[in-house]
Amino acid sequence: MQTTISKEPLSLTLWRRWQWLLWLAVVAVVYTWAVTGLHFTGLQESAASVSRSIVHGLVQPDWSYVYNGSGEDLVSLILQTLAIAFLGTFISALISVPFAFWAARSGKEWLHVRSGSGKVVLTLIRTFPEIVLAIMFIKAVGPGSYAGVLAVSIHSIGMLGKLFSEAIENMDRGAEEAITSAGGNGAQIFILATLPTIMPEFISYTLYRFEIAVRSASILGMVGAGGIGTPMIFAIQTRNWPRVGIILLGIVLMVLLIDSLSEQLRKRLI
Amino acid sequence: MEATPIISFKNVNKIYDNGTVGLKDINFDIPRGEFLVVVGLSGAGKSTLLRTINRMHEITSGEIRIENEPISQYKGRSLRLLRRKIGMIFQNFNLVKRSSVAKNVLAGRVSYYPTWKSILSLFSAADKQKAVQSLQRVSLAEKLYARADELSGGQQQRVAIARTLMQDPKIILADEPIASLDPLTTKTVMDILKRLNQEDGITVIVNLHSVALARAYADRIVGLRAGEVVYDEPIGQVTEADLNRVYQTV
Amino acid sequence: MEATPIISFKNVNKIYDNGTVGLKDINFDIPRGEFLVVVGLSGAGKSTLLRTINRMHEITSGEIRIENEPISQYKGRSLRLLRRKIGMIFQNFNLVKRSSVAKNVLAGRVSYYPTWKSILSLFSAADKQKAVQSLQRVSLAEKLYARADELSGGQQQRVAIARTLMQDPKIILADEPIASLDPLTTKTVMDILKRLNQEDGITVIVNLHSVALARAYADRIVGLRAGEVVYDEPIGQVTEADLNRVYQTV
Amino acid sequence: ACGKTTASTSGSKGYTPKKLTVEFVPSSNAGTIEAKAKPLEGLLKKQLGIPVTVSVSTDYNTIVEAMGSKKVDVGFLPPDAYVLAHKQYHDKVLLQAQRYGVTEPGDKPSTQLVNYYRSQILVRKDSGIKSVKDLKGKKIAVQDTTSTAGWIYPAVEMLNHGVNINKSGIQTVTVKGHDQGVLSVYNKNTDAAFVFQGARNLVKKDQKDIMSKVVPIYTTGKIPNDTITARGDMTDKWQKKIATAFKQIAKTKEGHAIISSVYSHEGYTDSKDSNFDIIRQYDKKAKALDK
Amino acid sequence: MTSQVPQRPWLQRWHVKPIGWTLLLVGLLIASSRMTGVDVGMFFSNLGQFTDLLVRMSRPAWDYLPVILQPLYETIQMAILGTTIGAAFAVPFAVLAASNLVHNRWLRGIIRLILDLVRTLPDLLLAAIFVAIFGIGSTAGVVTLAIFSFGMVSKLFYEVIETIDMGPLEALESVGANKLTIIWYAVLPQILNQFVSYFLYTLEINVRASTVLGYLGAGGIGVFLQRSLNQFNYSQTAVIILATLVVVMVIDGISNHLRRVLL
Ligand SMILES: Nc1ncnc2c1ncn2[C@@H]1O[C@H](COP(=O)(O)OP(=O)(O)OP(=O)(O)O)[C@@H](O)[C@H]1O
Ligand SMILES: Nc1ncnc2c1ncn2[C@@H]1O[C@H](COP(=O)(O)OP(=O)(O)OP(=O)(O)O)[C@@H](O)[C@H]1O
Ligand SMILES: [Mg+2]
Ligand SMILES: [Mg+2]
Repeated sequence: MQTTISKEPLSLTLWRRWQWLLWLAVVAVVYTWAVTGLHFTGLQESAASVSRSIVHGLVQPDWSYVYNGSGEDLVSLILQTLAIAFLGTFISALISVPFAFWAARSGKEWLHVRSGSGKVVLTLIRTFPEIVLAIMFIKAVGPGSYAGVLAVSIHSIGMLGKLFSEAIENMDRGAEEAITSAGGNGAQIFILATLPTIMPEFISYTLYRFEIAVRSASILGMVGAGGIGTPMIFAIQTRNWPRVGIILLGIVLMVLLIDSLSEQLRKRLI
Repeated sequence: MEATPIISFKNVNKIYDNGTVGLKDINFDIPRGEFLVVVGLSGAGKSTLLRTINRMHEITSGEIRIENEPISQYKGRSLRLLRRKIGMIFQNFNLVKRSSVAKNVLAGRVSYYPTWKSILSLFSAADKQKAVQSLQRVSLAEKLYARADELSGGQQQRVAIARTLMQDPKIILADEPIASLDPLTTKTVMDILKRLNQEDGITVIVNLHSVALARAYADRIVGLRAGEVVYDEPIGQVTEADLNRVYQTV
Repeated sequence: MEATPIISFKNVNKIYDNGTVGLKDINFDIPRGEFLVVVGLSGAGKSTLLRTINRMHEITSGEIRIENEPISQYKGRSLRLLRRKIGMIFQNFNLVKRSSVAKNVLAGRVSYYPTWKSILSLFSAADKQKAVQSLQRVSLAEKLYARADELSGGQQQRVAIARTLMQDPKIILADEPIASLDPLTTKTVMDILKRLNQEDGITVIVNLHSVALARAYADRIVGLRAGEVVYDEPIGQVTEADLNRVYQTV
Repeated sequence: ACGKTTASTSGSKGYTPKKLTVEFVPSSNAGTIEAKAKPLEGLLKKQLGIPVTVSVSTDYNTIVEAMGSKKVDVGFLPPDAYVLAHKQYHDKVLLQAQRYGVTEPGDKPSTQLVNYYRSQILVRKDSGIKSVKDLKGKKIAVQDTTSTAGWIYPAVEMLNHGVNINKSGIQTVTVKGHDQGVLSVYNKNTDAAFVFQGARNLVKKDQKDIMSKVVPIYTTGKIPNDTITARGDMTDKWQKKIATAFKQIAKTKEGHAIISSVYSHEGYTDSKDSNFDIIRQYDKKAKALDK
Repeated sequence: MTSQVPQRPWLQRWHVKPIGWTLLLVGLLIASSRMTGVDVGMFFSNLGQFTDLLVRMSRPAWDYLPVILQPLYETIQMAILGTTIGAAFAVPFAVLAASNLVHNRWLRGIIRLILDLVRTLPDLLLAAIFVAIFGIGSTAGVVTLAIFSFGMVSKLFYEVIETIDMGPLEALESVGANKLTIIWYAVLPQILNQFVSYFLYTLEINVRASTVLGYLGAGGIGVFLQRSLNQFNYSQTAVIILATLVVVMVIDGISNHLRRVLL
């Protein structure tokens, strides 16, 4: 049993070891930069009493806010938030499909110009702050939840388009090949093979995005684009912790409910 | 019958974009109605060979003729008509898993319909009838309304064959149609292919790993190694030693 | 040698949680040093049988004894020690694809080390030596530092065998180790198993689909159907007709 | 849903609302605010006889932009926002809010209604800082540079006292919200803070001893209170009508209760654009601070 | 040729399910359009107003760039630290929440409940609370991002763990290895590259989130975004957005590259 191993794989390991160290060095530099660059504030002298009043407020929520028939209570605003997220995500899912095919890399194209440009556009949409979008839409349609719907539907394209395009890139091309080899044309391939194959993933990603939209629809409230966000910000700014508590409770319940519902849906549809 | 071969390869070469040689100077004819088995190690170029026949892959040089027409000139509609007469069966079935068996089988018929009709699934009653018959030929009519992902591997492969039958193909290409099937199902699938070959006179070309199966079903065996034909004999003259040549590692 | 069997099944039944009968009243002994092949249709219970031997599956009733000890009593550390002496080879190799061959092979030795040592990869020089030797036995030493997913199927299966060898097993269980390998690689793998059986006296139990292979390598063939032993003969007495019984559909 | 606002605008005759949209942003010196719109909707509707929608935002940019695009007819704007809105879209101030004045010590409300507020420089009582001059080389919590009470007024008046906040070795820390300014002094994170007069009340619930520990050393001149501003193209008749409506509301018992509890407005008084020239002057001086 | 053709099931013949789903969807769409006052015509008739801001942003004030570099760095630094801390805490929780590794349903259930609760907390609220506790500045931002990342990453992580190939685990189990060794040898190598890519994905989200967090005083580029909006200085807004875009694209690029390298 002779046990010499050829030199070549050994030298390869050496390079790998160096490479590893290099990465480690890069990571170390990045973290050093991150830690030393920030000025940390420690716990405040007031932290204890502030925390105490926050906790106190959170455990004694302002129940009177739950429902009072004025249309500006927790229940109505949460429903409004849901409606904004639902419509916004739905519209976004529709618009995202062409974007996704634009940005999906396919083997054939030249230098990935098409998919590359699609990806940049999607990134730009994702990076465009929701708040600025909301302002733009408020300018167009006035303050209120309609502007919120539009802001959510445009903003979500960034993420949905990206997820969709990745799904397209990774999808099993088998069914498409089968229709091609049966003599189908482009539209037939798309409708009979591509769409049915990709649909479950599209739906699943849309539900996922809906969950996120529900959670972040509160941001829109900051600029008056509707939903539970406005009262939340006001309550925080005036340190009305019992009010914050009940709103938080409402959001938590809503999101948990949505999560479990969409989990069920996902199982049912896929 | 000997008159003109249904498929003929002339100096065919295929080099992939990354430089891999897929096929190297392939020259042979396939007469109408033959049951040809292609054997070879993994990576030998079997799939490549099959896929050049219906232009799923383009060749780099040389010429492939089907029914005496060079296929490289086809485009668009005429290419689709070419593909229509060549059925293809895949190792992993390539069904739309979430659609019903009926829908999958009818999909084989799309090239006979204008786009809008096929997209709206407006298939004629006659074709629906034909779908049932195709499924009956593979003994699977009772699964007509089942979803494709509810079927076992062997059943899925039979659905794929039924889909191919919908095309009324003159040629069937089968790329390792029985890998990952158990011996019993393997036999069923190979028997169906043999029957199509004998009863309907369809020319069948099958890629196989198993030499035993090749000997049991083929009229003729072609061996590939590294993209080259290293062996080409009618079944009567096949010997163990010859086949081992195919399986030599390079 | 005939004294006590290394493995013995007594009235073993296995019913899965969902009610599927996996094994039904299994009774047989496996003498030390045997090369046993289990054949049967898909779903017959071959995998289930194999996996009860190293307690990857629990049986519902009956008793399995290894070296005359009932295995149902083992727990925790003693169970791990039992498993250490039983090597298992899987159809799909079960390598960690993204780790190196060396790491995969050494993983076979972990049960000889305390946790912290194995996590820090502090293997002794002797064991590293042993890993190289194990790879040499499957003619793969040159791939020591390759990543597992860079290897071909047959090479991966050989790595899996080398990993098993690291355990110094007394028994090797192989669950369809050659499905989806080409004929040449199949032969390599089966030959290695046979050599381990003959040179090291390891008891080998292999599940196979192919009757031809079973006849070529086995000392004895056991046929399963629907969880029951329908056939159990030493290799000398195997007939075609018998085997067909195994492959009858129910 | 907001009516045909664009259709009814015709030339110099001006815009006559068929349906009024009002948007509200809380002023920075309000102690309590609620995100409530409906009560005011009812009150205004009764006064004006046309449908009214009221919405709330925490950010005045949206109101100004929406007024610019004629999607909002009337906005509650803080003074600095009004100045910008006037400059960009020629929006017109109708009224200014009135609140009770603030008296020291202890930031107690006075009995007098005023249409201005002031800004303060707060320090810890035990810090030894007694005057603006002592602030040299110290650390000051300020609001964003667009904030009237939290930056512009105190910074400009400090310069009037000979201390340039950008040059005298002073370190500024931008904080968010006047409550944070108060707390940062209380917690000794900063030596001083610019806040509106009365900001200590914000944290009184959380820090009972705030009034005794943190004290003002300087109080600025008058800053005009929040405005009620109308679109520039609205007819004079309607401008008057709306102004009267708000004043009426503030006088009724029910109306007063609402505007006081929701917006912490106690009444409204007429206003004109020149009231805000003072803000424009301060803005100009504040810009010059950097140079 | 005589095998039986089945009857089409009743549900399928009348397309009950698709029609039911469609009706439900349309119903929800109508209800929520009512509630939010959607008016398609108005949007298109006011498209000019919508693009007005885009036009004003189309001339970025490049001289503003030096001003925002420092806060941009701060944003990146906060995002890096917040994501790292969050992800580090997420790993053990993810392992405990994965159904293929932990068979104790109670333990798993409790861990998942905690993770779900954390995930529901809006980042705005977290930021506000931590600003109240830590005061204005990076600490509040880092802690907010850490908790936010923890909630998000832990779920992504345990979902990845649940999809790993169980084969190698079985192989190690059959070798006689204990739990920790199995996780180290068979689980970690399989999920490492997905972990890295989810980490970077979260980092990217955090960089974007800080444009909002700045509104509440959690530091970073958001402060400047709000300032530019408050001054109606959209050419500065444009610079901020473009600078953030560059950062996001760099992270995206690194992520794509690493995924390819680690694959
Ligand atoms: N799209 C491609 N791009 C580059 N090289 C390819 C491509 N497809 C196949 N190859 C290479 O071409 C050669 C022939 O591949 P082919 O798939 O025809 O082999 P095969 O005989 O079908 O093997 P198997 O039995 O594994 O299916 C192989 O070396 C393969 O790696
Ligand atoms: N975890 C499980 N739960 C329930 N039923 C199972 C489970 N595993 C296997 N079965 C069922 O038990 C029976 C025996 O399965 P087993 O995997 O042992 O078959 P096999 O002979 O190995 O088949 P194959 O050749 O397909 O691997 C089958 O009917 C199978 O569906
Ligand atoms: Mg192939
Ligand atoms: Mg099995």
